[in-house]
Amino acid sequence: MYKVLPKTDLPKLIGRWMEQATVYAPVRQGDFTKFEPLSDPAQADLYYAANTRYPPKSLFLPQSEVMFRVKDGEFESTEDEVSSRVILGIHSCDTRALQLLDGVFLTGDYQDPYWAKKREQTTLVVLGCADPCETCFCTSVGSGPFDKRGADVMLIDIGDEYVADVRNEKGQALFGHLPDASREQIDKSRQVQAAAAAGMKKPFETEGIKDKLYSLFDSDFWPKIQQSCLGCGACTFLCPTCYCFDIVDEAQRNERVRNWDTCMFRIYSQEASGHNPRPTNTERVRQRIMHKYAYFVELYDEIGCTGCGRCVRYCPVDLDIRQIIRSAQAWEES
Amino acid sequence: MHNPYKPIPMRIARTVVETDDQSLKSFELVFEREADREKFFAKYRPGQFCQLSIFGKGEAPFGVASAAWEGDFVRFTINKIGVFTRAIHKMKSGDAISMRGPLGNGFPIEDWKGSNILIIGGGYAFTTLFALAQHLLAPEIRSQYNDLTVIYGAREPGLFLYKEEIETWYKRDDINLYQAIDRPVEGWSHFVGYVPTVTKEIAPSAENTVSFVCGPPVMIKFTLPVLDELGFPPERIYTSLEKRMKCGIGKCGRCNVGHKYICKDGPVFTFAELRELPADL
Amino acid sequence: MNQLTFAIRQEAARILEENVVDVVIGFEVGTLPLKAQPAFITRKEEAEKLVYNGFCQNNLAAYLTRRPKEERIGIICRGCESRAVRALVIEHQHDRDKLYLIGVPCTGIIDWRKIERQVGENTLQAVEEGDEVIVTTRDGEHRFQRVDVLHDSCKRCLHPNPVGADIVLGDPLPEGDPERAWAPVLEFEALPPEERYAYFVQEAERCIRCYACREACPMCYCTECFVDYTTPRWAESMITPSGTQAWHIIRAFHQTGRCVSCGACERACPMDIKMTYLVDKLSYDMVQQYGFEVGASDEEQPPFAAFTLDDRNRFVR
Amino acid sequence: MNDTWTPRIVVFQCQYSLYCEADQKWMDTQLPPHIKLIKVPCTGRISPLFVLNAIQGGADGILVSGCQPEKCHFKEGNLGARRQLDEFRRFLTYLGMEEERIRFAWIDLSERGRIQQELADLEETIRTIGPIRRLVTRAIPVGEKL
Repeated sequence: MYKVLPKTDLPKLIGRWMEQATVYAPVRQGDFTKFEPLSDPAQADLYYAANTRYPPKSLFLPQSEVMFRVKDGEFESTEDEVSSRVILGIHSCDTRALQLLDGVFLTGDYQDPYWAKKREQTTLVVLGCADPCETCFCTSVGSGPFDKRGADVMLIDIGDEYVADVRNEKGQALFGHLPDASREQIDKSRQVQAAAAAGMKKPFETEGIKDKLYSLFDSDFWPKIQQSCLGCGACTFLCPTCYCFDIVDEAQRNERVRNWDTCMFRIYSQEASGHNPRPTNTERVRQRIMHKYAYFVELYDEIGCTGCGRCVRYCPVDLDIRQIIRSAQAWEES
Repeated sequence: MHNPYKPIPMRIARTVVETDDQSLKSFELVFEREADREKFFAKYRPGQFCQLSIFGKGEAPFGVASAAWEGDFVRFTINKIGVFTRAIHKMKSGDAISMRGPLGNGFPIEDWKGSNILIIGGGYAFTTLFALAQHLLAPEIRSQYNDLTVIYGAREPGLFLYKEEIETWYKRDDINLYQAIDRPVEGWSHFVGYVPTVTKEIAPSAENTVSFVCGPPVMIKFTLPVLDELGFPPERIYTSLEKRMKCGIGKCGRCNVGHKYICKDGPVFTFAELRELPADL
Repeated sequence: MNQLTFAIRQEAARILEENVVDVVIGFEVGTLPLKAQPAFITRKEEAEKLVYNGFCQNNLAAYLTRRPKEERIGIICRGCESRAVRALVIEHQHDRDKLYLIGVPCTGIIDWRKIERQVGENTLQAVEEGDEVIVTTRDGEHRFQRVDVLHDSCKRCLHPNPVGADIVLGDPLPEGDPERAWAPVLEFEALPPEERYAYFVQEAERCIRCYACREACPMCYCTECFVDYTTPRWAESMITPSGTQAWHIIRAFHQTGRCVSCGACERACPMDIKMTYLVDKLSYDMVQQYGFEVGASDEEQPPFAAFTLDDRNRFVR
Repeated sequence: MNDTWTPRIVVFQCQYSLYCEADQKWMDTQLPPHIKLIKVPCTGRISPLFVLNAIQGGADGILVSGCQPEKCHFKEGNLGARRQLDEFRRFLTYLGMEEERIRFAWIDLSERGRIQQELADLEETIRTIGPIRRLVTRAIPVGEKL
């Protein structure tokens, strides 16, 4: 169902949502934007060019999250401490990432209640990318700037209005009262979508990437490409699909918390005995790339990367994942 | 929604110093709540592990070292090595502790009814194998399997675990037990030699036999060729893996080998399965 | 190609061919127009990949403690890198005999953030032309005066010329002006305490504890960092004010008398956190208190390692 | 300033720094509850992290008690400590802390009773500048023991 929303009416609409839910949107902070709860609809900055610096996965898997408050040995869990939320202006890549992570957190014998509760309580109003960045490569990893998977509503900017593609009941609750979009408006929105995807480059081929990476597991490829990697966690912490976490007891706070963790750190896999299965940067870089482009594919039949380009832009040494995949595909054992 | 990260309250009922060097202690934990006990034993099978936690010292995974029929307790044998283990070594019976589990797949022993069972263990990796042997020795279970053979090596006599229980095995005729130490020691009447050598010497038949092998990496490395020689296909050799773990339920991403997670898809794998995975251990 | 790039390639090819070194660490063209990539050249033919320009934003000395111990390394050294090498040698982290320093007087590193702040985030091409930087984006060409887009640390640079190099390519540059170098510290110090604290809080708050600052720093080489200790835990593990402030305070403090003021930490930070104002204060104090400057000599130990009984009268009470 | 407020003080004391037995005994047994004593083998053991932890946790004042330069039990542990802690105080001051919150007492053989005097002086100073407001990040409520 397609609805139409004049841009000038957006603040009013946000105000309406704010009566019933916490509304998150990109808010400008100095030189970049970050998803924050709005106190005023005017704070929402939907024209952010590149993706928000800090990935919105943090709204579902906070970087530091209290899991339990501990009193006299009793563990009181906190997963229910979340109420209704709307996330406005999240891009397709970040939305897609949430969907991929549902595979991790919501399938199998165990479900993560913290993730589940937040997903359940949240409506995603996705803003399609009319103007993807130079570092974006969503179309190369099976997605696109207007990928609607995971969206409750997809907004398409057609100039003075947004066409809202309302995907389900959750979206209906927010947009149902708006007038339907006209045939012409819908056509225009289709043109915008096609043009955006068409303008994007394809930095690498994903055909056969899983098997190629498996074949390179013990190859000289990894020692070679890892040389410039400093082993920091910038790529993984900014990544919308990296989800590894550590569970820590903060005794002074009486809390058991989980913090984002990263396979790029030596201590991530360091065992108490002193043994480390990934003792050098080579194994750690290999793990990061293979998790996304081989293991994830093996498990969920999807690449575990959504092409948001954050790791490309903010790697301190310009170790570009696009280049790594490209080199892997081209690598011939000497 | 069930919260799989939430531990249940337990109490230490008994502690046993297992080895002469005091580095290994067994802890028998009992349930504070009847419902937890029922839930645990409805799910538990040998080879599974639990996450024990002491708030402030964190959580750590340990294989269960007891069979259900032994009593209403869960036994863990713990080496004093890190933050958590040092803390638990200081605890006494009556102390409270938290636990999550049972976790992991465990040994798929039901799949091998009617077979001979060969258990090979070395050092303190014998814990879950002990649970397996004990499980098989339960009267109603023992009859479902054929021969039961246990080869168990340790550096020296004082480093064997569960000495009392194991002593009773010698008196039974439904279990063949071979204990071995690395170097001769006065008064030692059993085998002397490394586990692979002893295995070769004993040469258990591979015919209709499934084996479970746990021990230090170097023992595994040299035992596998022996088993191969004896005719064990990799599909019939099980082992249990360890890696650093946090969540224990396949979410935190830490313990993967290739696309498999040791906590959720393991810790028990056959060598046929491991051969398919990248060498990331 | 600029002349320095040409000279660097020649020298790199020569020392590889003559088996003076096993590897040359330099820069090659990056995938992003405003950043060069660190490059590790092991064969003479590959020396053609090397480039040198204002987009070479990393401190290459950070790689020295990461390479195999037995390796003989040729390394492109600007002022800051050469001082880091000296400090590492003094701290016994590297054997000077295994290093071949290709010195390059440095005119400063171009701060890509300053450029993208003005032209947006879709840079297609960037080149230096004399004192200008010409950046092409989707919406056209933008010209900047080089001096306007230099990284702040480079604007304050005291010693652009390499020290103790085996060969110096390019002409020496005038030394920096101490007054200009320390001005930000003095200005910050002159602010009321609540403003100073507010600034610190506001910067530390953005920290995501990825430790890019630590990894990019040539002098952060501990095998186990204080934040990684768990027995006992020294700093809160979370991204709470307690955790991030402790990180920024102690990280900086561990650099006292060791920081080479290259600004690599700040350039590496994915969250644009200002942090050189922290270590610069400590460096300033080391000059004031002990007359010590990192890299000034190839023997002198940093002040925290060089205490003597002469300190007797140094502190009141 | 609220009269009911009592500053919380942390003392890092080198175990050798008090030559007078009575002083040491007073420290070990008579300290009022708002003063927390942390004994260390030498001032050289006092990592700036200890000081920061105390400040972050809400200590209003910190006293470091160590030996005179020539008198270190470990020869020169205190020399390193003096350089580091002196600079660390300067650094925290740079970040907005009041310098007076950290005080050093390098105590000599003959200085019986000096530690009590130093503590009293520090407490008085802290009372005039008030509770710590900056760099306190871990909420240990006022009134509760550190």
